[in-house]
Amino acid sequence: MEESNVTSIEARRAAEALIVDVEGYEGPLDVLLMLSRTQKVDLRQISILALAEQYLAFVEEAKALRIELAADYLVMAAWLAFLKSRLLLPPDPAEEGPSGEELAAHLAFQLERLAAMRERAADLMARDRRGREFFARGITADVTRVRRITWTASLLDLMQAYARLQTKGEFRPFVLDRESIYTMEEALADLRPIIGAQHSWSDISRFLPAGWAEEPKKRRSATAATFAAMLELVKEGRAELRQGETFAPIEVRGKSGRDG
Amino acid sequence: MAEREQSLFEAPPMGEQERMVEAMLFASAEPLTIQQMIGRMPHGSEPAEAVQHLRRRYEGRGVQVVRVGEAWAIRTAPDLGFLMREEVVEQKKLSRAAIETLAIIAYHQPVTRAEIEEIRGVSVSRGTIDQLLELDWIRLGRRKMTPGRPVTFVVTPAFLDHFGLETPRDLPGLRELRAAGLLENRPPPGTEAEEGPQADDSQGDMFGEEAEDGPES
Amino acid sequence: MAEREQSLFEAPPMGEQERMVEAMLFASAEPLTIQQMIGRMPHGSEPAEAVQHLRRRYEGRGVQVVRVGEAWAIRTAPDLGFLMREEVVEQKKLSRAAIETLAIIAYHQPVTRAEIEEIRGVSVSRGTIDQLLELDWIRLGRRKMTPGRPVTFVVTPAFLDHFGLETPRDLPGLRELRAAGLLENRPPPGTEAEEGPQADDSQGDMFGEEAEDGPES
Repeated sequence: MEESNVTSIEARRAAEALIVDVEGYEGPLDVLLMLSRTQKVDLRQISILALAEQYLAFVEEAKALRIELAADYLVMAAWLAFLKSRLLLPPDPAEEGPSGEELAAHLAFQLERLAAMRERAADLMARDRRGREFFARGITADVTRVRRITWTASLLDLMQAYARLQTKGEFRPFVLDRESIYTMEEALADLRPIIGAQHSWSDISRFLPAGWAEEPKKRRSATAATFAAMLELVKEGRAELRQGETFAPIEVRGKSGRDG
Repeated sequence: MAEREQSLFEAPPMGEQERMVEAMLFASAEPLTIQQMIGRMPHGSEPAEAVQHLRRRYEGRGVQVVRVGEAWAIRTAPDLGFLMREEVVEQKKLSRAAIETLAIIAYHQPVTRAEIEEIRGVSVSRGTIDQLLELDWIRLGRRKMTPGRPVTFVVTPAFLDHFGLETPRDLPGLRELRAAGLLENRPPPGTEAEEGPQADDSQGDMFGEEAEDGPES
Repeated sequence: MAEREQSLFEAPPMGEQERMVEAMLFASAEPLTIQQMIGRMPHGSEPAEAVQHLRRRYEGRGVQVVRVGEAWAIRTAPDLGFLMREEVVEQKKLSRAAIETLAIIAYHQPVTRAEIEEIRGVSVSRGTIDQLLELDWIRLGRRKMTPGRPVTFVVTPAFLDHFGLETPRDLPGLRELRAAGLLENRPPPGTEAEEGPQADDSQGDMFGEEAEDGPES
């Protein structure tokens, strides 16, 4: 439909060339850049309208030649058709969105930017390059890595080490300090060696460890532990317990294994 | 500095330091940083100064002392390349897409894949990026502070070395491109109106960041 | 090569030839013979002469032009070979055994090995003593006038220098250590906040000991 607008022979030739090897082009922006060259003007003064028409013509011809165009190309064609209508029709004040001029200016910017990048890319590749124009050392020397260890210690380290040595006796494995707790294990350990020799009945309070009978908190703990330990010894058959009545003193004596 | 003054040994005379830098640069194919030189030279040496002396000494000679980013190297003078035909390493031909992508990364860094695609108007294939990464000409930069935190690409010291650039600021025509506004990442008109003021802000930040982080900064 | 035969130009000036030889010797992966240089240089060049000029130019420099059989090469000056080593310095804390042994020697000098072992409650390895000797922090003192006349160890001026002491008598005594809080085994920073004030006292021992063991492991 836009074929009649492609008046320039150059443009027509360009469009035909594009159709022949559309695969060689890098997307619709690339095609637009190629088409814009035919206008032979500064990219900023390019006629976006004319460019849009050329592109649409290119797409039409591709369709006529039954060339499969990637979706990108068709999306661009639709967008350019929209842009063309915006550029041709008088602006509708009620309409939202950017004006045709703004859209056209942005497209011109994109084309100019892409063209600039192309030129810079060519400049870059044309530079003197390592391994082509200039060269690095051919015979290199291996650098051996030597690890050197320096030992350090501070005066604090030294003093702490000495302090640690001098107070080594004070060190012991971690236990929760429970000063007023006498355990059943402790009571057992204390009672086992002596209970066998206890032939007569006696009050278990006599078996509290030295120094535990005075302070109430300690006495309670020691009494409980000693009683529990005595029960354990009874269970083992090494002691007997008796109590006259409720709340009467509890008495103990060793069994020494004679009765079985 | 204080450390140097306290040193029991004096640093070697500058002439001697120049010899040392000369030996180290001659021995290495890859650029050496001042830090690397300091690590190998006697205590108190100032290779940064020695390198400047050496650079002047080799002016106009068959080999030159060149700066590569933060490092230094000796390279043959480019006008003598014709003598080195036997040393030429056949380089794989880069595709047009790869060359353009490389240029876009160099001039727009740090740049996201989406931005590269926006500039080229076509999607960037995985292979293109891979090829440039493999050549060690580009690497991943830090993520962009935009939604999705996309990764960015930047050029490497190996890129500078290959193309004989002292710094990314020495890219040909960089100033002109910037002056012409062609390094700005202008959003297409309409995207602003559609996305509302919030999106505007975040994009503004992105461009601001880009301007600050660009090769010229 | 045909190009060279057809050349209407005279051979380049000797200065230029020297540059060429310099670039070739630099970039070549192998030493080059005069014949190889002739093969690469413009017609009429005399690399044999250029090599001699270049050789003189590099006299006393960090690299030298040397003859390798029938060929020529650029090599690092022999006195700068040490630059081809990169020293990586690693700082390590002295082991607990070493620091304890050192502390005993410092506090009890002159002290025999048997005495050190008695105080430490474990035997002292040969390596520990060797390390301290090597650091020049201890040395052999006079022999003890006891059966077997065992050697003794004393600290050195280097020890005093390292620890900032004027004499070994400046080392604080046990009472002072306690006053300075060094006998309280403080929990390492960070654990304090987690423990209640009550737990602090009772658990101090363990954490203190652990803190000291930390760096060695």
